[in-house]
Amino acid sequence: MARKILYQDAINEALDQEMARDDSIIVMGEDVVGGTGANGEMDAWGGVLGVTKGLYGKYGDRIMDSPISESALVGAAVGAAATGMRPVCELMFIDFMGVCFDQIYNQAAKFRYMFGGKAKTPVVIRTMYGAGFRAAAQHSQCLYNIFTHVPGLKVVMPSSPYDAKGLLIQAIRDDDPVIFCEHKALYATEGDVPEESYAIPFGEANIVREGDDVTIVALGRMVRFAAKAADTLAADGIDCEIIDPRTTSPLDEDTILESVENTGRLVVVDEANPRCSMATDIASLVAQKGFGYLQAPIEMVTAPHTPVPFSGALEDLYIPSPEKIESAVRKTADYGN
Amino acid sequence: MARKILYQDAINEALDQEMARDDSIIVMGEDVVGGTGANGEMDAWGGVLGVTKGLYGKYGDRIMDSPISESALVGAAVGAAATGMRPVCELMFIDFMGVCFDQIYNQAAKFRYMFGGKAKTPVVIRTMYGAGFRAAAQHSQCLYNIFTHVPGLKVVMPSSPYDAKGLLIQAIRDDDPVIFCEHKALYATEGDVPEESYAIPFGEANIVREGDDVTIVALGRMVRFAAKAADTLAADGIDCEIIDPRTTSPLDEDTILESVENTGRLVVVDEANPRCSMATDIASLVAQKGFGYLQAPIEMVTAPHTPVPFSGALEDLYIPSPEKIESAVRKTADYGN
Amino acid sequence: MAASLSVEDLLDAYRTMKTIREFEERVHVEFAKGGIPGFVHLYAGEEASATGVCMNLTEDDYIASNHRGHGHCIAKGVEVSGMMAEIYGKGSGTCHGKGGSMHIADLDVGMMGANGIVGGGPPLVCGAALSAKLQGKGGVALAFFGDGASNQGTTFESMNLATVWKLPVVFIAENNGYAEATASSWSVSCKDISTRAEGFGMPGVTVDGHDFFAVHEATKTAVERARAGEGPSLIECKLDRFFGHFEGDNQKYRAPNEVKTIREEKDCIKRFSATITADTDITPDDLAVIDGEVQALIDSAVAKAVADTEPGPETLLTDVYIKY
Amino acid sequence: MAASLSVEDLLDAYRTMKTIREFEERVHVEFAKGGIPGFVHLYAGEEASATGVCMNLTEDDYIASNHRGHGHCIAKGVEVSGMMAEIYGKGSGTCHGKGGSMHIADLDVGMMGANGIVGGGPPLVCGAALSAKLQGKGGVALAFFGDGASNQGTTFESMNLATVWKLPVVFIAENNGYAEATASSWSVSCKDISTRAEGFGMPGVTVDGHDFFAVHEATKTAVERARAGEGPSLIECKLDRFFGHFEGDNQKYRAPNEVKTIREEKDCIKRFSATITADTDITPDDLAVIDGEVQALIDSAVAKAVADTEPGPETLLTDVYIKY
Ligand SMILES: Cc1ncc(C[n+]2csc(CCOP(=O)(O)OP(=O)(O)O)c2C)c(N)n1
Ligand SMILES: Cc1ncc(C[n+]2csc(CCOP(=O)(O)OP(=O)(O)O)c2C)c(N)n1
Ligand SMILES: [Mg+2]
Ligand SMILES: [Mg+2]
Repeated sequence: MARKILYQDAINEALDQEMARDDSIIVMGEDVVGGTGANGEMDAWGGVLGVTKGLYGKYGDRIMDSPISESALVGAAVGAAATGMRPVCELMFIDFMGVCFDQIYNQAAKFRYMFGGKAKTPVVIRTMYGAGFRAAAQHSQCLYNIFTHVPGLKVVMPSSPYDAKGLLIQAIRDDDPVIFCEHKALYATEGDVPEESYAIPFGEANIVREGDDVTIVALGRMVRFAAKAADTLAADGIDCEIIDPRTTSPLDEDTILESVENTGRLVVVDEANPRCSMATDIASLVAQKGFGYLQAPIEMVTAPHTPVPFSGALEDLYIPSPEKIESAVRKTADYGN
Repeated sequence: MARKILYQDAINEALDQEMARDDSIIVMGEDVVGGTGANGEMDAWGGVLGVTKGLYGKYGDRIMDSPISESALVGAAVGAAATGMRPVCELMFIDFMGVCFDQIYNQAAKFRYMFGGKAKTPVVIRTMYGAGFRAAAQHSQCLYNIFTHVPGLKVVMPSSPYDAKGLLIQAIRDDDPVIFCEHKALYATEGDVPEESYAIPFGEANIVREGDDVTIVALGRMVRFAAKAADTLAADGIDCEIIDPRTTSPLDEDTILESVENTGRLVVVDEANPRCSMATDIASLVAQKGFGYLQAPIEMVTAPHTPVPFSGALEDLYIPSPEKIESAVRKTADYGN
Repeated sequence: MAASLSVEDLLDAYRTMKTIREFEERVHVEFAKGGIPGFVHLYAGEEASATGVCMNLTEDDYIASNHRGHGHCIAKGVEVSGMMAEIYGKGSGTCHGKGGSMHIADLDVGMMGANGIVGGGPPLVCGAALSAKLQGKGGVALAFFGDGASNQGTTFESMNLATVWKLPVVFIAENNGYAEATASSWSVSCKDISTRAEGFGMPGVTVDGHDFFAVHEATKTAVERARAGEGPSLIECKLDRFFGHFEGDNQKYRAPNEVKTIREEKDCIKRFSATITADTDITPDDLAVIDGEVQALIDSAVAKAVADTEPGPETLLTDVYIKY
Repeated sequence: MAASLSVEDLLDAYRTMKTIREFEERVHVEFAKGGIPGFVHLYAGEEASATGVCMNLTEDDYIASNHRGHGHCIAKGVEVSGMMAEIYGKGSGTCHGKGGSMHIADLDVGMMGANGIVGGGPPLVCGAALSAKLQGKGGVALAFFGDGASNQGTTFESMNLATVWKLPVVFIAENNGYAEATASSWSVSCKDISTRAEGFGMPGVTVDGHDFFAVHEATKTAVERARAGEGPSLIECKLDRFFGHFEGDNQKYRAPNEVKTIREEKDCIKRFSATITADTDITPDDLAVIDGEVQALIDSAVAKAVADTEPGPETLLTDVYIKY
């Protein structure tokens, strides 16, 4: 595993390897090629941040630009999936789900159930989420919690280049609709990624760090922040176990419950707004099924109940920080002592 | 309070009294009048289930039918609210939010924050939710949890005719965007409603029944189911306290926490799908801020993680029942005994 | 007109229209008796549209339908007993009772689903058409939608996308004068829905939707264009529904004798029967035989549906995912 | 052309266009230096559109804008220092640093907001127009949107609704040839966006968006129609942007000399200056005076913005609700 590549290149590689393997895989989205119909180069963009760059050269018409019509675009991906293709559709920013949500939760997610098991809709919707880019309230949201609420969808949140590749390959091979959430602030992070193809099964959490004092469940970019906090805390003798669920739907409940059984203390870190969120979801899971293990109140570290502010000073305050995680861990570790 | 009227008539009366009071209040939606442009009668429908019936005769052009264009309709309500009117916009079924969600969460909900406090958007979106009508997967959803997740929105869920009137009047007078969720299976329920106008403040839970053994927090139609369960349980000597938050955003945390402080046991009843829901939200609130009070695991009674089935037999199994609430209460009451 | 189709085709068309009509008239009666749950939207009166359109299609072509889907299903070949059982919410239903009237689908015969969301279908057929295009076998995909749905953003976007991606799609706007209780003459901002085609770079035509032959002919042209890789078309069928928006609708928004007049003067089946008995060797007796068979089919479908049991409780939790 | 406007109006128009141009050119420079955070979309090259349109409006009229909103804001009268500070994310910004470039709004001058959602504005102006209509004071509301946004369902729905409700709306489609890196000649399924007007029952016209007078004239007609209660109109302005989609765009999708040629041959300000100095008593010196004033204004706006502080931490939690 010596090769290090970027999170965004891991995504590109997953797409590339899967498209090479299976002709029924197609990629579609706004400017996923870039330059269609224009006077300059094709593949001028390869996605707004360059994630799909180079695929056009290899796969030609199997990667398609779209007009700005997300309902038609996503609906077309869903319809193509229901009729034999395996589309990977890019919804540029997760913030834009509001103009095409129907095709996701009322159509793709419900076909199989409503149709009595007769449909198969293997669509992947890749989308970029998260704060940190000074992109303000309409380009910085998390919103994965909304998709997690919806039965029929699977929701994936890779936190590292390794996971990004393996989870995307699984998403593409998976026969159910998958919302694949890529954190924009992780694109430029580097990590070990094998060159060969591999799939990471859904619903299997990653124990990122082992520890006996406090369990931290963290999602997406927050896994890195939790790791930072854990480093600091370790110096003070507090050993954190960090669990990255990797997929919020399905959720690996067992790994979380087993860890809390051992530590007795839980901090959940979710970059999203706090209400009806994964923070509350995991906290309530443990309050119900792991109550007997708990030795302290569950702590939740989340964004506040506000839109994402533009100003850098405010946005930095908005995002859960390693420091906030650290202090939540200390609070729960101190409880009862 | 001798007069008894239906939940749907309470809503109609709230609209009527407020429209009479304030000319800036307008009502808009698909067939909220019914008959526009046609050869028969105007006010032929007054809403798909007759809730707005009669308002056209009194207020004429202040109640408007709309083409089936929910993004434009809801967006127009939002735009009118931002420019001096107080629109009450009907989104016929909450299930249709997927075609207009952007105008709600990216526009209405965020204006004030994004614009540095310079906007006021007093829009009310009335919408019908819930299962029980054999209306299948796309006309039976709850989805209020999704709105609750969004900062900038207020979310209201009247469980009785009395609350329906008082909360809708408050919603209309409120200066923030409000999602007003009406349970279709409650429309025909009857209750005491004063004739005069009154407003019920948001964020104040209603203690529907007092009791010392177990706290039940229930929402919307589930309040009635919880009451049924409590009656049965009372016969067995288990005294339930039933709390109806009435608004999920803002949420009256104090009333819930005080109750659990007294009972030590909590059951949350939410008709919605379980993941990232009000069930998890309230459970996690107590697991964090009321941990010391808890004498038993928190129980959650919700719909399963499935779409709503059509068949009556399945739908009845889908909806949380008084029996399921009863058994959850028994489970928590028995814990440790 | 009738001449361009074989006698067999014409009898098939008659059978399809009649099956739809009897199906709907019967559901209307059974609903009133209280046997059928939920929201039910009947297609009676509009049979020439579904039938005239779908006769141009094979099992490999796809259609997406809307809430008023029974006619589209029957015309596309969904099995009638399964449909009836589905509408009753029974285990032997097309969707095992989990979908109901608004969600009947059978992908095996190219029926992508009725749809409870107005405007839900047009994006989906763009996808089916994309599959067809990439698979290169000449398949086409059609969306049926109403005058109401013609104002939904999803429909417009789909028309644009279909042209931009040059997809083998045909858009069938069934303008029955109303979206629920609202008149299309008011809610549609141009005279004919087909006027909109030009803004989306495709041919558009309005036909009399009571006239099977007009519908069939227009669709034939559009389907041929699509199969030839020349892109999408829009067809508006102007027609009328015999019943209310849904069962239980008081229909006060209609003029007092409106439905009576429509039934008397614009019945597409009467008109079709008159034409084919006049222009071909088909006799009223030939049609009566079919009528009897259709009647028997519907009787048996209702009897089976009524006798069937509801789906078992274990199915509440199945088929949410293929694997979870 | 120039004759129908007073010298004062013409000088005002010049000042507005020049202010937009200098503002954008300066933001481009400052962004490259690293001083400005986030996504920034510049309007340089399109000044004749915002200016020609907004000169027909009063403070009581509303506009909704899009992500490329600086020009619309300036033309509608939003104060320039506040805008610059907002783009820098500072406390004295129009939105106290909480909105940024994509969310500048000032309802007091009728500016309903730039918008980060393509197609977000058209529904909103239907609402503002509804307010105007109900308040009966002759106000109008306009939406600026791009060729890309012209394919968004929300835009189509709004055009239909505006006609159906007979709202005083003007839709301004700014077709600058691209949506991000995608050509409008490909993504828009008809030749001119204005072709779509007919399908929505409104007049539609395409004008040369580099020509202030053409834009002004077309808008005048549309605004008068709207004020008279005759309903909405659609105007397409064909124009060009001088910079990339956003700052940082490599623009490889453009032909090598495309921008250079545009700057040389299609600069709306050069063209406007030439016309007014030829047709009226206005002299190059008059314009030079304005140039100097504009330069000073922008210099001072940047200086203030740079010197200003970021909003205080307590503001993170304020203005989510009026009361919660
Ligand atoms: C997005 C959405 N909005 C509203 C509805 C409610 N609704 C169901 S059918 C209907 C009218 C549809 O009219 P039209 O498209 O003309 O079809 P028709 O019923 O006339 O066949 C409406 C408004 C819905 N199901 N989905
Ligand atoms: C709903 C939505 N989809 C996609 C985007 C990303 N995006 C931002 S601007 C843009 C292009 C807009 O093109 P156009 O409307 O022509 O305006 P222009 O940038 O050319 O002024 C896109 C795709 C968005 N912000 N919102
Ligand atoms: Mg109709
Ligand atoms: Mg453009």
